[in-house]
Amino acid sequence: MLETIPLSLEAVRDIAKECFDEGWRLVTMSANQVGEDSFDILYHYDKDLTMKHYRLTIPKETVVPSISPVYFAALLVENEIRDQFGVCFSDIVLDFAGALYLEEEVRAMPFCKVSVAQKQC
Amino acid sequence: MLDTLVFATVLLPFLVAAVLLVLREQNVRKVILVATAGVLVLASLAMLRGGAFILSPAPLYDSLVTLGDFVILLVVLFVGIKRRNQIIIWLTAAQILGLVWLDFFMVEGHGTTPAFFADDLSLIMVCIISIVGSLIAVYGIGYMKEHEEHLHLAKSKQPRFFFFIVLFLGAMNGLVLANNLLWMYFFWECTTLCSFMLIGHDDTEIARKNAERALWMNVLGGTAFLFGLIILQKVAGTLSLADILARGPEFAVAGGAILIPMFLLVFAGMTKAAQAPFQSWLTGAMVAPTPVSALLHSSTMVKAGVYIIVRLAPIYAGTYLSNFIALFGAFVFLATAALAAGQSNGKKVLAYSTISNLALIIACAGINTPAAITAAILLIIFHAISKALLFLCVGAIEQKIGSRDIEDMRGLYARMPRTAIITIIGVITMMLPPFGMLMAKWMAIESAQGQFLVMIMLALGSGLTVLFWCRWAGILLATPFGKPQPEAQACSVRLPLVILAAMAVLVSLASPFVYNGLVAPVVAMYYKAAAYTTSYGNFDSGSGVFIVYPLFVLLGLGLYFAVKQSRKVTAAQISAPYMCGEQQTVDGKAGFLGPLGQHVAAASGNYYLEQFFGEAMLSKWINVVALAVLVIMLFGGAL
Amino acid sequence: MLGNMINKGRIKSPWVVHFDCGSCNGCDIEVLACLTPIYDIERFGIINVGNPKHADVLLVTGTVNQRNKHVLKNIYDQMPGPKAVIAIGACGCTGGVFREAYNVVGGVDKVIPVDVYVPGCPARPEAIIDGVVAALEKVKTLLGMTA
Amino acid sequence: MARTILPFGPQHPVLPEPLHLKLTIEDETVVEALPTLGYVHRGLEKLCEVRDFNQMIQIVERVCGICSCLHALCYCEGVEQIMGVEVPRRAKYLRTIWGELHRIHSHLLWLGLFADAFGFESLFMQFWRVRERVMDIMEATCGNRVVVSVNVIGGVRRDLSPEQCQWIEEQLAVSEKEIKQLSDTILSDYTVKKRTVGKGVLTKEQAYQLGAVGPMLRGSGWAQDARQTGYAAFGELGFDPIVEYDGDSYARCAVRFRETLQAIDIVRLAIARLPAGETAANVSGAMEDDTPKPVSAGERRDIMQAYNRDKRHRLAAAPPPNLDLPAGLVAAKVKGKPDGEAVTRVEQPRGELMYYLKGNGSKNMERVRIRTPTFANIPPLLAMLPGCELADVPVIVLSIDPCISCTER
Amino acid sequence: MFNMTKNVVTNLLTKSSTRLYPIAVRGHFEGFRGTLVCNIDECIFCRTCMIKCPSQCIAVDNKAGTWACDAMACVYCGVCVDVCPTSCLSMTKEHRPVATEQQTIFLQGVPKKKKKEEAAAE
Amino acid sequence: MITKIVIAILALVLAPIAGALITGVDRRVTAWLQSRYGPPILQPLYDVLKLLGKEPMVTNTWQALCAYVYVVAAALSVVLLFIGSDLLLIFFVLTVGAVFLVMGALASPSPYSQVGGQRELLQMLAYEPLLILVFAAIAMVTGSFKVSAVFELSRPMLYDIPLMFIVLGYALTIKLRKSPFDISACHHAHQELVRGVYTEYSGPYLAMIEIAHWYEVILVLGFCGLFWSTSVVGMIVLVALTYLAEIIVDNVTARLTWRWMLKSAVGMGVVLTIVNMLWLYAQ
Ligand code: SF4
Ligand code: SF4
Ligand code: SF4
Ligand code: SF4
Ligand code: SF4
Ligand code: SF4
Ligand code: SF4
Ligand code: SF4
Repeated sequence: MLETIPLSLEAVRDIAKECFDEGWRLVTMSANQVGEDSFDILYHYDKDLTMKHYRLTIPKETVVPSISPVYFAALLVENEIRDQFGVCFSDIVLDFAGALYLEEEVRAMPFCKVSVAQKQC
Repeated sequence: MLDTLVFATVLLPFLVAAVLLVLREQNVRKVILVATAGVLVLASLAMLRGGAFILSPAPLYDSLVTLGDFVILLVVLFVGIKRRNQIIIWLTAAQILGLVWLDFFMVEGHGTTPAFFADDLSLIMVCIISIVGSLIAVYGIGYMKEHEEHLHLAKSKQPRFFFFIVLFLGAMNGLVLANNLLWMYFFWECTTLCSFMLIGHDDTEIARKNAERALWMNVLGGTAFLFGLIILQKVAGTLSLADILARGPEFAVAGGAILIPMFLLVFAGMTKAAQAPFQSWLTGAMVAPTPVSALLHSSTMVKAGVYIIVRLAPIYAGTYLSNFIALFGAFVFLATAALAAGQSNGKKVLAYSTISNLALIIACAGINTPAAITAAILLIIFHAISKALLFLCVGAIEQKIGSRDIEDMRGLYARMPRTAIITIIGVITMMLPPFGMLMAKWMAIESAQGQFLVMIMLALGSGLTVLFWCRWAGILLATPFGKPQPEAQACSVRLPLVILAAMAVLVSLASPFVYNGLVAPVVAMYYKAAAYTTSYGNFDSGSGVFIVYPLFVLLGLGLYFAVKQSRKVTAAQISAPYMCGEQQTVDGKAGFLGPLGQHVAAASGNYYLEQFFGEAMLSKWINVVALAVLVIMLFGGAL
Repeated sequence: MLGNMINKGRIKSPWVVHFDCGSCNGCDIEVLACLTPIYDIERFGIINVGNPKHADVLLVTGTVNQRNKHVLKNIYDQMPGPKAVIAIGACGCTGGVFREAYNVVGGVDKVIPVDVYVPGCPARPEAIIDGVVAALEKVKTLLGMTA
Repeated sequence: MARTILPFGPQHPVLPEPLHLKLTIEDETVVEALPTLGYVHRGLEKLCEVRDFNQMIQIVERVCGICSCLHALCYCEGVEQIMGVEVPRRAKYLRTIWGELHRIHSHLLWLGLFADAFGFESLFMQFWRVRERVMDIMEATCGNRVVVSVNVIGGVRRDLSPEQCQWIEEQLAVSEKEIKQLSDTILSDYTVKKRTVGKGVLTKEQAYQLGAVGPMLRGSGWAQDARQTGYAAFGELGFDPIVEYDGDSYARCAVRFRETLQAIDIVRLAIARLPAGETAANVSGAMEDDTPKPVSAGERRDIMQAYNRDKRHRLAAAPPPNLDLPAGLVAAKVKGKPDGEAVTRVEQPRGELMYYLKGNGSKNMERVRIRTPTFANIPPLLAMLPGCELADVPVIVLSIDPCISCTER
Repeated sequence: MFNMTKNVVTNLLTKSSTRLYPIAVRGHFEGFRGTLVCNIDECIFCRTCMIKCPSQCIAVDNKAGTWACDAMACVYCGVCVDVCPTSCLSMTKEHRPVATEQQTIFLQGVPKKKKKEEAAAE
Repeated sequence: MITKIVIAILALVLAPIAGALITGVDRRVTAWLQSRYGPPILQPLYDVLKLLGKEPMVTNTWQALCAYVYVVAAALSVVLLFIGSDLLLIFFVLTVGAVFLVMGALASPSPYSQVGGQRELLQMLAYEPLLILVFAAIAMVTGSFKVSAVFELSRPMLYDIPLMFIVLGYALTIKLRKSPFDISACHHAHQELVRGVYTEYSGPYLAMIEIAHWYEVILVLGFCGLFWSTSVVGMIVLVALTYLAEIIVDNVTARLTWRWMLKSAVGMGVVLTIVNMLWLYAQ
């Protein structure tokens, strides 16, 4: 089974920085809806082919600090999560504002079973 | 009759200029200007019909000219002192001393040398100056009105402006008609002063700076001119141009000594023709109102420079000097064509292309075969017309769109259809057959056959020429489909444009006649042989043939057919440009749907190849090389 | 006479433009394979011109999605007539396995008229050649030419 | 200086796949490149809610047709991990063989497209000609040229007969020779080097920090390859990544070229050591006894030398060889429904692929999350483009071996 | 420079590798998943294929005794063939022919229910 | 005079047909070099016929005009060559066509054809001087720029100016847009510029351009032929070998960039010319 390390909202950036400094690479982030109205966001880091996974659980409509200023590569996945789950990230280096993949026709955050107001944050 | 004609072309402008200076009334000025232009045109044509002549005016004029010389030099000295420009001060001082020495101690029997002499070359020059120059002056009426409106001037400076313009024409006519080289010197200095005043006309910081630069460079040329005369007087014992030309072969045999004054005179010509390393005064002159640049570039000033070089060509024919002049000309041709290729400022492109073409003329003079001299003279004619046309077009465009940058002229056809088409005609007459410029270039290249280094540079240079002209012409047409807005333009602006455009085409069409009637005689006179025979309007030199009429007819028919075909295009056949499937036209502007669903207007820019043709970097090297060639040219003889 | 020759030219020179309209690459690489030595569709005068303005036949692979549907239409519109469209692969024909995905509009015929459907996942190069031949047959009948 | 603004894609002849870049250039030097994605986004991860976990294999294979097999492999390994299924050794070897065959075809395909990106059409043709042989192997052994559909949960759907194995070896020997003939051109031709050396340089630090994977990472000097984690049979076969150090397009090309040859060797090795036994986990199926033993260097060398035969075959319109199909396939029988989470990684031709799977005990997966290699390589691409020449844009874009369909799923 | 010359000259001097399809048809390998065929007589309308098909393109109606497949949506994965209990589904080697319009394979069989009904009737 | 007119008309009619066939052979040989079967020899003709029958589509009127001027100029230059006119003149007429082609490309507000136009200008910048130098060298040997003078030579020019033949080959590669110089537009589709200068020309206008291209092929091959003017067989062999070499080079090189092209064309052209001229002087 997957070993994950719990992560709090405040620590997202700090942990990212810490990992960056220790030479961990960001593999990606995975979002998933849990229960009625909260999301899991997993941060997968890798160093020399060993992985560690942080799990951030947030209620819907939380704004998560972006780690793209630390890991530039996070910009794509954060935009993707914004597209698909409507989770907003603050300070993404290149923000597609929910239009990375999606056109107006499907702006309803397809991966959410709950409805999240598409807010312009 | 002859007196009257010379009076009309040389003195009349001086007098009219004086009237214009004091006149404040707009409309009268207009009338006077147009009338003068008419008189100049008619007089020059009449003179052309009359043919070669020699004329000595009353001795009084000799004294007047001497007086004029000193007045000009003192004015220049004054300017030099006021601006604290050491170069101007010292050079002018040297000139004053030299002139005193020459006028009062060397030349005996003032007035025995006829002041004026004209052969077909001079007459061609007079025609160019009078016709093209007058058209520019007329264009100036409409242009300056709008120019001053743009600048919101409280007090019109037009009287001063037209004073110098008209004076300029007179001085140029005098220059090309002069036989006595002292007279020529006077007119030479006149043009220097006029150009200084005109460049500085707008009296901005930059205008003053550039005017000053033009002044010192030309004063340098003037000094060379003067000292050339001094040595010439010493070596040949005469300052009569006709004499010297007649004795040309004899000098050539004698070799040596004559080449030093020749070099100095040619050098003076090079400064006047803004050859590297002195090109910066001409590009700097662009700050002046457009008629000034047009005048400087096409029919006056710089043409004076090449005139003297071509004029003297028979004398130094076959010498090492001649070879070096060819080399120098070819180099500057190539170098300034490269500089032109690196420019997006329309006027600068024109400026560098002028220098480049002048250099080609100089190279032809240096090659110094009958064919080359033919090429040189034809270049002078066709360049004057087409270049004046282009300048006037850019001026008109600039007043309308507020920019002289080529990039801003993209799609000009939509806004100024007539001017755009005329500009394209100008460009095409500059670079494509069957028009005169190209025919002359053809002659130049064919005559350069034996000199491979010259040849290589000419070949590279003409490639560059096509580069910068073609992209300019092309983008003027970059418009969406549809009827362009009709274009309003002052009559005094439109007429010169139309006339010059017609001339550019018609004179080319008449090139066999121009050649037979005007050019061949001069060449035959000095070189004992004409370069080309013309049959059915084809130029044939034995080593090459240029067919004029069949080309005109076939390409003309082709164009007609093409126009007919293009007329068939209907709005239904118009599609947006290819944009990788994201094309989107918003407000009639082609573009595409870009990132984040935003409309992006497609933009394109020409390549100015900063890396190869960057002005700052390239100029430095060009100046060094040009200077080196000049120095070798000077000392080469001594070795 | 000229008309006949032009018609002959039409049959002999179908230039194609290939648009990957959200394909999984499976069909794309088979389209590309058609150009290569083993299949060499240049035998039929086919060139992959890459520019709709020069093309006669549009080869579409993949599912149409919300973002590329207007691109598909744009490309089709920029092809001067007469023109044909060939939908390649299950995706191009109907949307294939992805029909029910949220961003998928469906097959190519949801946006532009399709002349030939080439089934398969991916369609084999041979099938793509068949498709082009079928399109030409269709053109032939339209032009009233008998084979 | 005058600027030109170009739309680059989505339909563009050098981009076989739709990606849009808004390029701003000055005298042909790119000063800005802004991407638009989403032209291939289908949203197939979400299909797990309407397709059961077995059907999802076919769906994830079509994330991208080029290395479909590895997607399925990664997915199946994940589900097997969640369900605790042990895959028979023969199946592991077969997965390795097909996986590496995919790598060969993908790299050959890429080498051709790369050649095309710098206008070397005949080289493109030659690589693709060689590639057809691999496609034939695929068709003969899996039943399809591109999307092979051999992986199932618990093993594989097809087996290799001895005759097939021998034929594969023969085919690969010819391919290898043909590929080596092209090495002279792709790796040392003057014009090719002129277009690739020093183009799109990614320094060692950049490559690491921007999260580059696969040949991008290895071309910049990092010896990292997910095959080192030992999935499928790599744990037994052993594996040394191929590394180049210059970080430019040429280095990436060299990595891929050498990997192609390496993959051929891996296939040979795997065929040589192919264990007998079941091809799919079966409730009744007893595991055979031979315990894994790693390959020695000597063994690897011997196997490689044995196949350097000198034969030149041309493919012709002659019918394909009639190869015996293996008889008596056992269908996978795996009981239960996945419940739990797993992260699996495999090395695709383009780099490391990661699946995050979550099952909830029903026949539908709760979440299938795919992190594909190109997804990781796009940020480095964006960092490489500014400052390059317009003519180098296709070379640099291609040098990451972009697979937009997998990026966007 | 010109390292490719040897290769292209060899190509020029040897036979081209093009298969002249469709003039010469090479045929497909044994086991190629070409066209899905259903032997409707054997079909028992159990709907397993319909349920397992990843493309959801089979529609079986056990009451009416029909078996239909959207041929344009089928991805030729062969899953249905693997799962069919009566082996009435199979794949031929030839790829499915192209069509100028959407195609559905529609087969009418004899609904097996009848047996039950018959039994009930007895 | 009459014979000249007859020759002119023959050239006008036969040149494009010959050009089309040569282009067809070119495509076929290219296919063989790539181990492909290749299109029919008449393929270029089919292509043009088809294009003529396409619906016209342009971005603005000027393009149509420019396409026609291009073809007229190209035809005229071939005619001039065949009536033995002046080499430089032929070259200048050829330039008319090239200039109009570029103007047409620049007249379209499409960035691809704009960039193509700019690059085409750079290509012209690279090959024009080379051609002038070659002609000058020919004039050195024959003493005249007239084509007819070449045929009065007693031995092939190739003996005297072999290096200039290489220079000509270089210019030819650029002019025919063969790899490595298919920079402004390329015959194969896969270029970053789509079709460069040709991007916005389509249908009948593209057909015109193709026809003009046939004329140009004949023209440049005619230039090549001049180097073995003493016998028809020699001429044909030389032209055929040159063209084959051209096709092979096309197939064994990658496309290079215009920066490289400018530097190498000018550098190599000038050096070879100087060497050859020195050699000629030394003789
Ligand atoms: S919209 Fe603003 S706040 Fe919201 S995620 Fe983007 S950058 Fe952050
Ligand atoms: S039909 Fe199959 S191979 Fe083709 S694009 Fe669709 S999924 Fe890919
Ligand atoms: S990386 Fe690319 S080739 Fe591989 S599976 Fe993904 S999309 Fe396909
Ligand atoms: S690399 Fe990507 S874009 Fe290129 S052919 Fe393969 S799948 Fe298509
Ligand atoms: S086959 Fe099995 S899983 Fe499918 S419906 Fe029947 S009982 Fe249910
Ligand atoms: S009938 Fe068509 S739409 Fe319905 S399930 Fe079958 S394939 Fe899908
Ligand atoms: S082959 Fe696959 S897609 Fe086609 S019907 Fe069978 S299961 Fe469905
Ligand atoms: S699985 Fe076989 S028997 Fe059952 S419905 Fe399908 S075809 Fe008929």
